[in-house]
Amino acid sequence: MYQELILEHYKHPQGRGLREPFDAEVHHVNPTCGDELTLRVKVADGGKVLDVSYDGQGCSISQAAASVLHELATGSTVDESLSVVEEFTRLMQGRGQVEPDEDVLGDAVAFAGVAKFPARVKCALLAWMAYKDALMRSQG
Amino acid sequence: MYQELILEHYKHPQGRGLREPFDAEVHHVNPTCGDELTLRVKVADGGKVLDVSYDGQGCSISQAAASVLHELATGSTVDESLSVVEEFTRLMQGRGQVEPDEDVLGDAVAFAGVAKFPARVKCALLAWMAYKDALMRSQG
Amino acid sequence: MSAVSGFDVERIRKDFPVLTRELPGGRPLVYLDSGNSSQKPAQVVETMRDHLTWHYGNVGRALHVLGSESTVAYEEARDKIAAFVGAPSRDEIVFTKNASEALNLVAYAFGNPVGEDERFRMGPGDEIVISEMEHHSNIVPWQLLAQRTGATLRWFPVTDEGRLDVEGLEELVNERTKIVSIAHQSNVLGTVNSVSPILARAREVGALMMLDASQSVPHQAVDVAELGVDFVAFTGHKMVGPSGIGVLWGRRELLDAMPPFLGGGEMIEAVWMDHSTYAPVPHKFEAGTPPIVEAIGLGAAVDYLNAVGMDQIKAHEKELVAYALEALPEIPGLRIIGPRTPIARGGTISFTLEGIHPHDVGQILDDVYGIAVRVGHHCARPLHLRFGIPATTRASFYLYNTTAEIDALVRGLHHVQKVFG
Amino acid sequence: MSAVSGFDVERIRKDFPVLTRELPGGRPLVYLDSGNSSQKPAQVVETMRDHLTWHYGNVGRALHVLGSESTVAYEEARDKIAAFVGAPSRDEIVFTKNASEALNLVAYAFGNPVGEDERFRMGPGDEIVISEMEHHSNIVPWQLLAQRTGATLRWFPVTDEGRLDVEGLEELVNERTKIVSIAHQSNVLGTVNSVSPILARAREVGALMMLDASQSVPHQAVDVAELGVDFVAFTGHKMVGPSGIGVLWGRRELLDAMPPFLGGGEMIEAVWMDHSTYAPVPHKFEAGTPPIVEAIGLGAAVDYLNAVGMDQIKAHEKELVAYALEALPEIPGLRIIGPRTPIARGGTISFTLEGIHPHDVGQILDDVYGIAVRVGHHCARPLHLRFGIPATTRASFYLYNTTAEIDALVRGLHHVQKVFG
Ligand SMILES: Cc1ncc(COP(=O)(O)O)c(C=O)c1O
Ligand SMILES: Cc1ncc(COP(=O)(O)O)c(C=O)c1O
Repeated sequence: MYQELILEHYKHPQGRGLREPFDAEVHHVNPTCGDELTLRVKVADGGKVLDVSYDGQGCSISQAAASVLHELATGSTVDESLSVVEEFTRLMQGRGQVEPDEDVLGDAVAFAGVAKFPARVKCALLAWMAYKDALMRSQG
Repeated sequence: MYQELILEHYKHPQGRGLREPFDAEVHHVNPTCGDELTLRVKVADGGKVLDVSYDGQGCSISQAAASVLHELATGSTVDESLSVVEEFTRLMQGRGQVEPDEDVLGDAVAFAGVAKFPARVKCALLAWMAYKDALMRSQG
Repeated sequence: MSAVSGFDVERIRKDFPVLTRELPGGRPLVYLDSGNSSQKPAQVVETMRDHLTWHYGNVGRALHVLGSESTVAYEEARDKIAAFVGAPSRDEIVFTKNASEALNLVAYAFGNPVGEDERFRMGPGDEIVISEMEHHSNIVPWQLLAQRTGATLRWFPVTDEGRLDVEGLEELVNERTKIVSIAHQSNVLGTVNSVSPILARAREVGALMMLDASQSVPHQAVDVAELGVDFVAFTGHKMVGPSGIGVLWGRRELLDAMPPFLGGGEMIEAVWMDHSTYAPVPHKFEAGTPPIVEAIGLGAAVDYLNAVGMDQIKAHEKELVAYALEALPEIPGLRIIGPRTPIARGGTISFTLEGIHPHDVGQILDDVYGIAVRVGHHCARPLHLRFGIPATTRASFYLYNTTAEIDALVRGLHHVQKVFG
Repeated sequence: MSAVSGFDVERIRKDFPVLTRELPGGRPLVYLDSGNSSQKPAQVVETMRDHLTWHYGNVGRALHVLGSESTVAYEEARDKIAAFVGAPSRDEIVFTKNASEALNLVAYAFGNPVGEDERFRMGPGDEIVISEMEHHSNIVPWQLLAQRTGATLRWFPVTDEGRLDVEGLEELVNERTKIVSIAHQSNVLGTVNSVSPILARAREVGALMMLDASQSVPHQAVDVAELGVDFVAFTGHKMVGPSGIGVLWGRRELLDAMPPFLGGGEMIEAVWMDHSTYAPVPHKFEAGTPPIVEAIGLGAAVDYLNAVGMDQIKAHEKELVAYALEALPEIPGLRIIGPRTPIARGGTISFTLEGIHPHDVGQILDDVYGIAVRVGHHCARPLHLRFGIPATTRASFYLYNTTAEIDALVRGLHHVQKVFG
């Protein structure tokens, strides 16, 4: 399950740290394992995601997922990144039965093995759900 | 399970019919299968059981058990017959695991096969429990 | 051989080893008690054995290979069962230990101070509607509910033909009614109840509706979405599955609104000493370690039934019951309790034999011919009281039964009459 | 080889086929998660398979050979389990689907308008006492009860060493207390709680006392009569038995006084539409078709444990835990949560590794070495909150584990530190 890429992101998280400016900030907690994440988004008028910044604590999966999310979302558009979130969610909730769409997921495909462990799915999804939530608030 | 003896008693019940005189009368019902029995006892001063008379309706097991009870109890003493009741109860509640004491039980040993069917145990016990109850009332 | 195309009862019988069993004294087994509990095909038994031997771990919580294998198999079973009964969402399938628990789970949702939803409030003045043909498992939970809350329990009567008497529907199901719960198919009469008129009336007055489908799901294709009711209960052991597993299907929105029933591990989101939040359905209703291998076994049972085809099974049983409805009345003194035509009824026939107690009928059939039927009130005592009889003898058919077995039953009954004549 | 005389762990391992399993990638299985759920010996699996294949029928109600065989086997299982825990009467053994149901069954007896016994009345002002080291299954049922009745939930704290803090006993258990329910052995700390001082106080104030023995019955000889409490819950799947079966033991006199819990078939004496009378215990609490084959499997599990010897098992586990308590602390940054000496504790060790989340510990152990441990809060979140940690890694031992497996764990943990270092 620990793809090299996951460990890489865990040890060298991309874009970690809370930055200004931002449109919305959210704080998500996974009560099952105590993982916590604070996440901010900054979106340009045209719908381009300018920055996803975050800080938190938890297992390697939740931390690496935040780092991968940062890479995939920053620079893409709100719509594009939401479709990645959707595909990622589908993969995670597929209990290991879903064939991931690599074209959509990019590096995030490394998390496919997590889907077989319900207890870990929430770790992988923590940052992604926080991101979706933050986007909604930034636009609401 | 249908020993010849059981069928014999069912078809030709001994001592059936309610008779006078009596010291106590009881009416017992088995709600599971609708078996009903009215039973009377007459005990002499010395503790000798002078008569056990009964009437009722139900399956062959419950009817035959009443007939066998009549034969065993009438003419014996209260104490003797209660020890037969006790042994019969032990046999019936033994779920087919109890070795019956033929010396004590006499003809009643024919009911041993019933013990494996919890639904039938109550049929076999109906008259015997009624008898015990009636004795208690006659002496109370 | 059955006339239903592609359906080969002899081939099916080979999947059920017990049907080849010789009982003590050399009697072959004639199993006509599937309405009580069905036999299990080797496919189900081997699936369970394989899982217990090689893949077993606790579900949900474990992060290792065995835990993952068990979790995947357990949740796949849920998918299979959801598909089998046409559940709009897999999360609407709650595993219980039997149908009785499923019925109680819903009953305990009412009048429960832990819940807040208006539809589940219950107190004096509120009414619960069941019917006179119910199994005790669809009577006693509602009696207890009425006792806990002060609500009133009411019921549909049954006609002489053994059909639900819906004449008083308008008055019986009214503005005070909170829930209607009836059998989809009677376990005594065989009657298949028509759901839609009752459901329409329940909707009119804003009542919820539950179906006890313990006797229908094993024998015909049931589609919960098509039925349109709110809750459906059924049980694994009657549908070639193992003991220890039952199912509650409920509309997601209602399951969400209900308070939890059993508290414990796995049904929570987070726990503090003084309060808790709960997991989303279905887990909210699955406290503690669930019947893991039993659910997996039920998944295998559903695979098996699907492979044979539910429509084929239904057609086969219809043939059997039509055959039996012709053959049985030829026995003098035999009275069928329930519909005497093979229309809107399943393969369950209860009857009395004049002058002979059902206990004696059943026992002689077993003792002499190895014929397994059920005798007594079949956990439906009020229905028997309604017909003024303490008990009946019941023959119930399933996919593995044959007309030859019905012939054996008829022969057996003749013999019973000789013994007790 | 264990030093316990007559106890041959290698021979025992042969009874558990899964222990020879090679996991994907050629890893051997090192199963250190028996506190979560144990593996099953072939004896249990084959007993279930044989019964399902050749002897299955519904229990209690059937009058035929199969029904009788199932009933006898099911009730024999009850005898075995009664003897196993020293129950004064077999009728005091109630089969449930798991320990959680057993705990809920007792909780639902309180404050239930269907019941009339003074001891089970509950309302505002009454108190329920549990502890901070409880499994969620011994917390949430009491929280829900408090919510339903307005009673107050209170609890024993836990000391830094992971022992029950009974300093406040006199104040905590008082005249308002109706029930005290605590773990016999903690599933996280391994702590075995001393029952008698708490029981003595409960008796003083007239409170009832329940033990959650889910983690003790599998691992030591438990005698309910000797313990002297009122109720004991435990679960089949943790004691080499199948899933889907649990046990409530209760004093006959109390079980008689309690209202029924689940309503339905088999738990009744007689049913009319408007009221019912109930069967004597244990059947009063076994509504519907019980987990028949699961109870029979648990009977086989108890036979198996008896054949090995509970005292031998306890001694073997004591050896293992002493070994592990020596070996584990040598790993830098490893902190044991719970007693650090093998006294009044069972074979369960939970720990943290500095800077590494338990999820990562567990997953690497599994991925690389096939070592199955449990990580998370083990359904005891309040206990973890008490120690200020979100989660721990837990290794739990059983009769089939070896010191070589503990060595493997230590090696694995060193590797984990390398990966995440
Ligand atoms: C201490 C304790 N209590 C209760 C339970 C619940 O048992 P079950 O999951 O079988 O209901 C467990 C195990 O999960 C446990 O360890
Ligand atoms: C119509 C009906 N409802 C409910 C039940 C109860 O099912 P279970 O015994 O699995 O709880 C049965 C069977 O016993 C039944 O026939």
